[in-house]
Amino acid sequence: MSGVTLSNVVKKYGDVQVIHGIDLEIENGEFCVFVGPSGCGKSTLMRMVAGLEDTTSGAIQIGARDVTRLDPSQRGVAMVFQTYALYPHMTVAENMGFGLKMNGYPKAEIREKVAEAARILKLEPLLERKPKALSGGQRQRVAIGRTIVRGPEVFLFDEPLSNLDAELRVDMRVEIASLHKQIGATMIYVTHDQVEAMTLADKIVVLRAGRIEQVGAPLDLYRDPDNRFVAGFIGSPAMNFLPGQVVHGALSIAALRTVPALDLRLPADGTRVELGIRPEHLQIDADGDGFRLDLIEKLGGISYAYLHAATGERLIVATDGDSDLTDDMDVGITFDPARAYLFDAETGLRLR
Amino acid sequence: MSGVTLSNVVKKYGDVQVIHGIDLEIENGEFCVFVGPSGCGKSTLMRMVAGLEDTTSGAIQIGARDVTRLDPSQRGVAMVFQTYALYPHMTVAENMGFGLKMNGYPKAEIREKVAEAARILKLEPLLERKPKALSGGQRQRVAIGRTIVRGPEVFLFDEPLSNLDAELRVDMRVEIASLHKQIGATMIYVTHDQVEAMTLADKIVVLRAGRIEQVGAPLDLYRDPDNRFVAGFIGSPAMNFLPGQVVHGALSIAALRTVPALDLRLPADGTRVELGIRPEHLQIDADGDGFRLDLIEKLGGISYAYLHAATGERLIVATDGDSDLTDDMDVGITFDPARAYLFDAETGLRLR
Amino acid sequence: MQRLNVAPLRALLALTVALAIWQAVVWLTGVPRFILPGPGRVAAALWDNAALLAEHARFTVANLLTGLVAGVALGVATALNLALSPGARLMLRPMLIFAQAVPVFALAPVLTLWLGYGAASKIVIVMLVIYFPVTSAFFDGLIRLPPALSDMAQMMRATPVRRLFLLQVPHALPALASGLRLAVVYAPFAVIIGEWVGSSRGLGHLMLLANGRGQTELMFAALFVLAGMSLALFAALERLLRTRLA
Amino acid sequence: MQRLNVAPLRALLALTVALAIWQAVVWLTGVPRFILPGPGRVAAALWDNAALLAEHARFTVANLLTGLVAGVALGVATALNLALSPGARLMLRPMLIFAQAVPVFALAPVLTLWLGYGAASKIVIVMLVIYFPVTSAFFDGLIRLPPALSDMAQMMRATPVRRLFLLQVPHALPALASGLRLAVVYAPFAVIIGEWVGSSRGLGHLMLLANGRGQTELMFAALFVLAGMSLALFAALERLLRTRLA
Repeated sequence: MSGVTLSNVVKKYGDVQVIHGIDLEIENGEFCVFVGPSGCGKSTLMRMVAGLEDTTSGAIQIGARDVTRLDPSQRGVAMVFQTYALYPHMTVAENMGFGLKMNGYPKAEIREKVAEAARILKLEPLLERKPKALSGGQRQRVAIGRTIVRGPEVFLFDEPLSNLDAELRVDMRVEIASLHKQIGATMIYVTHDQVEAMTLADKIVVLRAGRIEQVGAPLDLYRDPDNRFVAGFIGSPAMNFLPGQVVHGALSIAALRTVPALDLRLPADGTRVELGIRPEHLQIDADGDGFRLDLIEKLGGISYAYLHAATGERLIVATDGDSDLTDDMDVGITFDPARAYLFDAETGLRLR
Repeated sequence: MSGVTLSNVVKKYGDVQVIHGIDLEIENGEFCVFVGPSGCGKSTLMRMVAGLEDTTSGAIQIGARDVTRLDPSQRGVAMVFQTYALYPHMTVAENMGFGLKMNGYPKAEIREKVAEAARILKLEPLLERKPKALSGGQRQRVAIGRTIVRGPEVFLFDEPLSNLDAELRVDMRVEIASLHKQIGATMIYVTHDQVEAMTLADKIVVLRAGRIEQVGAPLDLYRDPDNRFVAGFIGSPAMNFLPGQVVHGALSIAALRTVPALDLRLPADGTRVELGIRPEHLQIDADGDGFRLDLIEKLGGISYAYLHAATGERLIVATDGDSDLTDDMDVGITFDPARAYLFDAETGLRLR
Repeated sequence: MQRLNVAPLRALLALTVALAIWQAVVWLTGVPRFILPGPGRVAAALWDNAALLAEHARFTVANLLTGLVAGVALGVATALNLALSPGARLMLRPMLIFAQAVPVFALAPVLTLWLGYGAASKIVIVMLVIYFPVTSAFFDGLIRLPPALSDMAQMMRATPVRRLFLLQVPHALPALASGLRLAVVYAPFAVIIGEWVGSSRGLGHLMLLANGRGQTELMFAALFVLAGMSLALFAALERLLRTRLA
Repeated sequence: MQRLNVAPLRALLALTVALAIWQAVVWLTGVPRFILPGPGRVAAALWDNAALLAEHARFTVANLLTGLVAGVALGVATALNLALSPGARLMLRPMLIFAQAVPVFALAPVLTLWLGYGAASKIVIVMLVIYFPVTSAFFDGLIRLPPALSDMAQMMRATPVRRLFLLQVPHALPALASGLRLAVVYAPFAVIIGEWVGSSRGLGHLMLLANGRGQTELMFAALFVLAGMSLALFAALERLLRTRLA
């Protein structure tokens, strides 16, 4: 019973408000990812849950306890820092046992708990090493091990993979996912990388400028974004957007000669809109026109075509690896209207 | 007429040989990528072409000239360094013009050439800034601009994108590809990232431990690798390998109950082999067995399933974004035998 | 060492606090004036002996600045020469070890022996004390041009001399600045020690003289002039570095 | 400053080269022995005056080591106290600026005035000269614990005192080591200057005495004993740091 509840949580530094009244419910055992571009407040919000930043107003509950004013050590949380934050003069075992030692646990019990965490993370052969003798991935695992040892109600991860190289990042992502399955504790994870968010989260919280843009399961955000920001942020390569307008009750998109009918109620005439289509839902019509294929990147299993419209807009289209397209062709595009999205260009809100 | 030809090129540091007699032909105007894991000698080889490292034996030709013993400044090459190597006390314009200034060009001509390069790379508004006032991507563009200004016969790029973040890396990749199309000069590009190699190269040179493993067009390497190393190195996620043996003239793979017939001549009985299948050429059979689905990562447009066989091997399968697979299922796998590869487990060579 | 880079206002505040504590100590302990005179008495001594102090200070400052300029010039020239000649590092290293581990100050008596009790021995001790840190700091800066910048220069047909003046020198300026900061901290030490070891003029001489005659106020006054001189020198360098290197 | 960390063998080599150059200079220039005696004569003076040199050196070394230990202990204690009390930085800063920009050496005459011509004034000058760099370096190390390490400690219920001794002190040891290196370089300067300003014993006194009497060989011999002492002190510290901090 240790979900996390944020009620109208606000953070100000002097006169500058960086978190604008956030309400959020994280279920017990849930893997919740805060994602957003840098400066969106995701790290600040997590540090407020940890107690490392004061909460200006509002309340934070962990389980049934209001922890808003509690010291970090009394909140039942443990955190993995971006920089690992391992103590360089202590061995791996000492680092992992340090929290328990501070809390006055007997030595035998500390040793036992450290051994258990080391087993889970396959760190046994490294226990007597100093952090500087470890690789980046091993340090990361020790940092995670240190949190496991403390047996917290809530695990906090602050961009834990951002100092690892691409390959290791994928491995550690899988390892963290397995860990969550194994331990089943509530976890909050901060990242700017939407791929990490998509692959790890039960629930994604998309933040921008200190406000929640949308909360939901990964594929719900991918399939059913509430606004242009979420649509553009989730998914890789990013969704393509084509500007247009509602004219005489019909949709007019500058880059497209004809616009297939979308199954939604259009707003008033003159409303400026954007049509959004993901690269994987666009097809290239080699006999069509209106677009120029600048470059095709063939990755083997998949190819990406970089197009620009006669009207200037740029598009990316994902096609299969055996594509026989070549650079500098004139092409058209087609798409299934059921997989297109429409957004109000002013407010960014999705039109449904 | 400025291709690059390496003939039996060798590099030794004292008694340690790091480049073992490389022969390579790079056509005029070709975009050639040296790719391989760290320590494979790719950077050393490029620095030998540049003249920054002596060539122990063998010959390097640029166009019709033997440049093996020439000073770097006389080889008609210009290089983009991984660290950008911009002079911090000079403005962008001074950095770009420095090479010409050293060669005694008149000021007006330098200004003209710098302006031209700045136009190509959209650097005009930055010409009077110092490097420290630029973003990583802008610094990279200035470093490229500096090579363009010198109008070399051969452009050299030494992991130019490795200091940029993932998003910018994709943009700069596209920009470098466009640049090559626009200028049409011979380019040699060093990277450890096979995606960069696949998307940029006309010709990829895969290096390992100072030797060439394979040379070819990107999709040729992807579709028709000569050995297990190239097969595993090119393509993302990497190819899956399942060990087995030839028994009574038939293929026996430990993880698979039945092995579909491959269209190739099997080696002698008892030869240990590995079957290679790419993640995108495997399908999951939800009604089959022999494999356990540890984890499924749903990215929206695509999903990756992480499997392990009853016999212990780990596999990755790429499936579509709408997959209804879930963690911890027991599954089987199927694949088109025409898309499977077979390798000799001892030599790593492809069996055809 | 970073701390030194501070607004003059802060220094002034610190000085005021120190003066207040000093006055308080004098009042509270009733210490006799020949042991510790109060700030007021010292100020009076400063005023009364202004001409005497100025005369001695002129000698000290002249030697200090001459030695400083000569030491810096010699150090910069040495570093530039060493940077151009390969194998220089090997030569420089033992010199620097020797100079840093052995107190160059201790040569002061030898210098008075060689050069007499006049200005020359003071100027040379200042030069000697400054020469090594300036040479070492600047040379380090010159040869620590990042390898890629050096490779780049090689590809662009920059001759060693051009490379030195167009690339290495600009790159080494911050290192030279730290060398100069050390120099202006060391230089006043050096000149005063030179005077202590043997001189008939200068603030150091005046301090010992006043000390011997029990003129405690005058000794403190001389000490203050010396401190003011050091601070002024330091502030002048900081201003110079800010305008030239920023 | 990194250069100092060098194998003793290299230093010995440098010394040999220096001696050879010195002898060559004496031979080639025919400089009179009361100006520059050759290494052989200095060695003879060392041998002949061994007892005298040893007696004076004992006085100097005793004061040097006492002052060094006291100064380091006081500096470490101050830094620990400052690290525990918030707002300490603000207090420390003006003190350090003052101490670094004003030559603490210059207080030597004042100290002889207060404490007499005996051991006390020498010990105190060494303490004073060492105290500020040690305090400053160690305190800097203590408060520069990376923020994440500090956050981590806060999450683990580490009290300020435990945090200080279990995390900050280990983290500050390299900084303390640089402070100690400065200290052992400064300490011999300080003790000799203390003797020059006023003393009836010690190597510094002996140097001035020999200088005044024209016993040039003896002065050089004393200088060599002093240099040897400095080098030995430095080498001892390096050995200590290597075994304790590695």
